[in-house]
Amino acid sequence: MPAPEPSQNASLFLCITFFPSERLANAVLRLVSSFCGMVLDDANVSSRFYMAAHELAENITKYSTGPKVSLELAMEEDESSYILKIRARNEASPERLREVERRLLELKTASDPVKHYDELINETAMIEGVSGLGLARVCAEGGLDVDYKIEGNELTIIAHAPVGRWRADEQLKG
Amino acid sequence: MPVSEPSRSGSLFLCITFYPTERMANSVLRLVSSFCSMVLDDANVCSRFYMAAHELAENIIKYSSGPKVSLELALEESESSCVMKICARNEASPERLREVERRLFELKTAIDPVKHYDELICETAMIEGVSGLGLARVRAEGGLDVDYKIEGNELTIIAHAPVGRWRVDEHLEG
Amino acid sequence: MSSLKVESVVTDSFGIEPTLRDDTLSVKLTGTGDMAAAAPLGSYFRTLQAEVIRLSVSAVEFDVRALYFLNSSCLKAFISFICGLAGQGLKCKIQFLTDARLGWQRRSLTALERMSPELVSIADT
Amino acid sequence: MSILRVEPVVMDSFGIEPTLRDDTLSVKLTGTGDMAAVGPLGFFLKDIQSEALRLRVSAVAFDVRALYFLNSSCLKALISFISSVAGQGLKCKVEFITDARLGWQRRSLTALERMSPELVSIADT
Repeated sequence: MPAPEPSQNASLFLCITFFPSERLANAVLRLVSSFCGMVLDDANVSSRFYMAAHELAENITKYSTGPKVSLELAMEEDESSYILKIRARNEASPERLREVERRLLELKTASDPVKHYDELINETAMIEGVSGLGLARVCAEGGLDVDYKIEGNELTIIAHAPVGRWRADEQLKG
Repeated sequence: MPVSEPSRSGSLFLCITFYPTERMANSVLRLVSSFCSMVLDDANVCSRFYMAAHELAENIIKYSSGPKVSLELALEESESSCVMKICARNEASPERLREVERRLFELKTAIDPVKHYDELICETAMIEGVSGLGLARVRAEGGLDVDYKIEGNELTIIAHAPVGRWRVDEHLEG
Repeated sequence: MSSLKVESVVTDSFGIEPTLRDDTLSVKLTGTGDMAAAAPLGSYFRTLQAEVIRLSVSAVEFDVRALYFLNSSCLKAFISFICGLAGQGLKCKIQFLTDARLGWQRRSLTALERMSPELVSIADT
Repeated sequence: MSILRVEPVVMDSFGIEPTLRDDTLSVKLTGTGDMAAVGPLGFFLKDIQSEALRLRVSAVAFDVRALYFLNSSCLKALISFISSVAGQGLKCKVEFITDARLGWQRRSLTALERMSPELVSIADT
């Protein structure tokens, strides 16, 4: 898996490529938690991004077929705002790629992410095993936009949002 | 800075590319510490590699002239042994590159790394400011072999050793 | 009312501590609800469901104030537990006690409240 | 003997606690001696050097048993301290008290003992 080259305007950047083991993922997530707390001074914004990074890291670790996975967090400045972007990358089996592409396409095109999440919750409530909720949660609960790319057997999931998105309305929405 | 592609034999692997700040370094080093204790079951071996990674991480942060630095740890298994490798990479100024190349060349070619370290200690004892001891320490105290590569303005320092090196003689050498 | 037949769970990074008070079963969750916690939590809920039936409790109260994170697999375990109770026709309320300073707790659990508004409630403290 | 005129250092991840016992100045170092610790340690050692002179102590004992790591810049600060003590012609011994279970402590400090064997000693406990 080629390591990603972050865009040149990334002012704060962290990329962790690691062997997909659960123990290592937990240690990686502690670093991600520090990063979020460090980069984002607002606990509410920070916890949204941490949740998203956590879900994505677990996702790529669980479904990896390759020897390494990568998680990348970057704060990018565009003209008017700061955007935090999380990129999660792994190699997965063709079945998994088909399945995740279906989910991601549904998610990306859902007009109401919260409704989509709630529907998934109801659909999967009595199904044992995998939760299948992680990605929808990133959108609905985290409020991040989700995108993805599949190249060969490599999947990249991108979650992003301007960090200012919730500052103003947090008091109203809780 | 292109992130390197680890060798195919890398069985356990962690690469952290990050924006070089001191606060970030602390979180990165906590992850490195977790990785070492996860991968290396011997506390003595673990502490040697942790020390080396710590010195290299601080080194690349202090002397970085670019927006990111990277620290890579890999446990590579071959038929007869397991080698732990730490690669630290940054972009540095031409002056710094000349200076560090001189030091690294001296260090790499020193026949007795402990004597070399002790000499550096005596030479720099009364000099205020930078310690200048970190790299020599990695080889003398850590017992790791040190190598380096300079390409353009990019410096890579590599410290490596078979993890079995100290298991047997630790009791003799202390 | 007989005593509880469900054990506490203690792992490195996650804990579950049940207590019975009158007809309320209180369950205190602590630590990080991540990949490692999902399986213990899932099997815990199966035992807990049997206890809810055996003791005919009227409410299960989850105290998550000392919980640092809940991943979607753990959320899913909650969902299955709540649906399982509802499926058995039990009139048992589910209450979550959250720390109001930790905004993520309410944000995460709101989905459960939306799923079963008649059973689930969230109380910030 | 007068009291110490040097303050303890308390940081998030590093601490220095000086005490005077008879004619020994004891300095307990705790936490992680990393980049953040270098500055405070350097200042502290300069202060303690004048205190050693003023109080004519016969030994400075560094208790590093609760220290998790020492980077080379912190080691360098200790080296400068020992060199200065020797340079001022003080007959003041420098002792390091280490935890024998933490092999790195002796390994790191041995270089200081080799530099000034007549002044520096390491005691495993």
